[in-house]
Amino acid sequence: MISVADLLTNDRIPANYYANEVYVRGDLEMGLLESRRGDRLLAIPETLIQAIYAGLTKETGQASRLVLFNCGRWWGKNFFNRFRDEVSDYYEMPLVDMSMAEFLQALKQCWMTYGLGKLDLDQSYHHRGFLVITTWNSAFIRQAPKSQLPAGFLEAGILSAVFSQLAGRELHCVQTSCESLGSDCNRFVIGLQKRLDSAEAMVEKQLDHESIMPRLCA
Amino acid sequence: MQPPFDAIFDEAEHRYLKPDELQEMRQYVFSLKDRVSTYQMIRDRELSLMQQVADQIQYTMPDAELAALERSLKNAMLSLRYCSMGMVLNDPSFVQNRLLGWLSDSMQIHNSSAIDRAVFRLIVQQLAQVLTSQQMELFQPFLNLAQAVLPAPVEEEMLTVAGMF
Amino acid sequence: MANLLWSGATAPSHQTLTKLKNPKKHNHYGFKEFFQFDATQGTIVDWNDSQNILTTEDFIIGLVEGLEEEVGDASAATMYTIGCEWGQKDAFFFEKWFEKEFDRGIRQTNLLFLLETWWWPFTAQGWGRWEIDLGERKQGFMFINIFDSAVARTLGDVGKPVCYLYAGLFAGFFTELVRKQLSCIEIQCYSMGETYCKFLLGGQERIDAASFWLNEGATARDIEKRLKSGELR
Amino acid sequence: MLNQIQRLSQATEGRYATDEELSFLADYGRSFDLRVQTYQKLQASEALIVQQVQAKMKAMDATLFQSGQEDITNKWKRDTLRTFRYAAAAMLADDPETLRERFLFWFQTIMRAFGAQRSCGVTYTVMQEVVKQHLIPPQANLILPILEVNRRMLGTV
Repeated sequence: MISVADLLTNDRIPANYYANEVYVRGDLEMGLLESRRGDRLLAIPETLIQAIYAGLTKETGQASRLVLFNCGRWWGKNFFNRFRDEVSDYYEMPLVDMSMAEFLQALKQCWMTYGLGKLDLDQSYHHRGFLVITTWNSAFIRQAPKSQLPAGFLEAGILSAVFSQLAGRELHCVQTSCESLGSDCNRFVIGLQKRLDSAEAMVEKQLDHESIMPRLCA
Repeated sequence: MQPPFDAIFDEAEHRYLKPDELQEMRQYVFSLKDRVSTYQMIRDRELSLMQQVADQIQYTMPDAELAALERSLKNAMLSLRYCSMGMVLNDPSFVQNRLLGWLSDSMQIHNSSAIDRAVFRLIVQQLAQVLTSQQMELFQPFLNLAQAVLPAPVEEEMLTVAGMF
Repeated sequence: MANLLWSGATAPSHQTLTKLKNPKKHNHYGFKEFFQFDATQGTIVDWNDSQNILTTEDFIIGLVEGLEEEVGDASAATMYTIGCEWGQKDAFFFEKWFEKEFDRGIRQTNLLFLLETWWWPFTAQGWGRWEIDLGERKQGFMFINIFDSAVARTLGDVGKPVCYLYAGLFAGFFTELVRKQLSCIEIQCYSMGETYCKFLLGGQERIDAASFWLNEGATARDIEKRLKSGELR
Repeated sequence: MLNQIQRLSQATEGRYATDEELSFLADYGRSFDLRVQTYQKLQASEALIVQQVQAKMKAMDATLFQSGQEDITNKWKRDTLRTFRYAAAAMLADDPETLRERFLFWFQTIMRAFGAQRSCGVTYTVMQEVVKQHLIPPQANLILPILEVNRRMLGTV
């Protein structure tokens, strides 16, 4: 028999930790933003995003992609650690014990509340050792300088860090489709570095996601 | 509609509220007594009400997985909590922003529409016994918001002549 | 720059009820009015229709670390360049939204009001509060204080100025605003154990002098004194 | 109210509010009619109040309406009217917090930039005296604390 009283934790039912009205707090007296746990937040406007691209291109040329990827990795690692602490405290359950569906639901909400856009997981290549993350509405991709190649370096860095932390082993991430190139969404393939090398080469040759995946899995 | 107090500051520097705007506020403020007592009623009867729902749902859906039932009951309780607060504040956007996105996501992930629908049906039945019709009238619009995001039941594909070949 | 950018046809815009009802009533001073979260698209748009993302301070460290790996010590100069680009782009952006919001040109507006209006979004975006001292502008320089610098607070006590991003932002913005090449240097920093960060803005000659004195161990107060007495190295 | 409502809805996330947490709603309901009366009284007397404040200030110190050589009476009037209206709104909503958040933090930066703290200090002190003469004590008790918030936020260095 189900006892309804047992379904409650201290009279509370946890739901969406990342509801934006609760998660983000502004203090205009100090000019500060913070999360509900008290971590300082910064809002990065379009002009700064454009400036990051322009400044990096000016000073580092081609290396700017790598700088952004590394920045994403650095940030992503901290992002994940914070996410893990926030979520496991809130749901009173270690992240490793959460179901994939619940983990993903929290990650999606977190991603949205940070204004990073929408995110989803495509598990159809899971058995081949790859995860595919799809995203929409990325401000970094919207503002990227025009190029023949996918532009989500920052996101690729973040996602590689997040899933490396989650898996407990070093994983790489390659973007195989991009809204800036007219795709319906951004697709990021996550897997072991050596298994993704060929994907990187195929992206350089401007193959699309549908052509890359079967070859990667062959 | 806009939450009752938002409008006060919106144009504060340009004009004062008009008599009809003040009247609208007055109506809300004087409805607060009923809103709060309805809230208290739902709050205080939550456990017994939901326990009855839980007993009935186990009876009507004996084959359903226990975990799935529990999850649906939890989501329903959560909805009751958010919707009743939305009623106190007379603010549908509160329910929209704080509950609905997350709720519909959760229901889709767990593909639990049949159970969710049955649970909600039972809740409405139970509420009708606990609340007066006036209280139900206050609460119903907010409950409807949550019910509106329940995924439609999956219809079995009907074979038609057009689909034969 | 516009032609270098890919702008999606569906770029989000700020559409709150307040704004729809009062498109001309600049009632955006509050945090809730300034940002509009779209919980179905996962976007944040500010009052001036700029899409924002939230980060933690690690984002700035990540950028500095990422740069150090690639360009070593030149990372400071790169952060300054990014700041300059930011200030320059923001000057254009500001001019546009100011005129739309207040129905008058930025050059027909009281300077003090104009500058506070420029910084207000940064306050809402979490970049800290500022204080601007225009007392010496006739002599060709001025000071800006920043409380709670996002950069310095993050990096902690490292014993030297670190807020190159802010310095660049001021240099870029004021260069566009006054249409004269200006530079900026941080002469006192939270990460040197001070309670706030202080920036000097002026022509290259003065900034070079300040930089020289700073290297010789001068304090912000020394530098201020020497500049006010008209000294140039 | 906006601020209290927001705090209520944040604090009770995922649970029900207690009777104690809900009590401010009933308190507000009891004061509402008086608030509306006061609000409408302030609206009707707005021009006169501002005029009387101006006259009193001029008698005290005419330089308060001067910035260097410039006569800033009109500017003062605009600013004072605006702040007065926000104060009336905050009184109606019983919400000094939202007043700070949506208006005063911003307006403070402008007043400081213009070095208008002394003038603001006098304005909102004198305004409290003047307003008192237009209202009965229970009404005055609602608006005076808000005017004091204005004075503290805008009139101190």
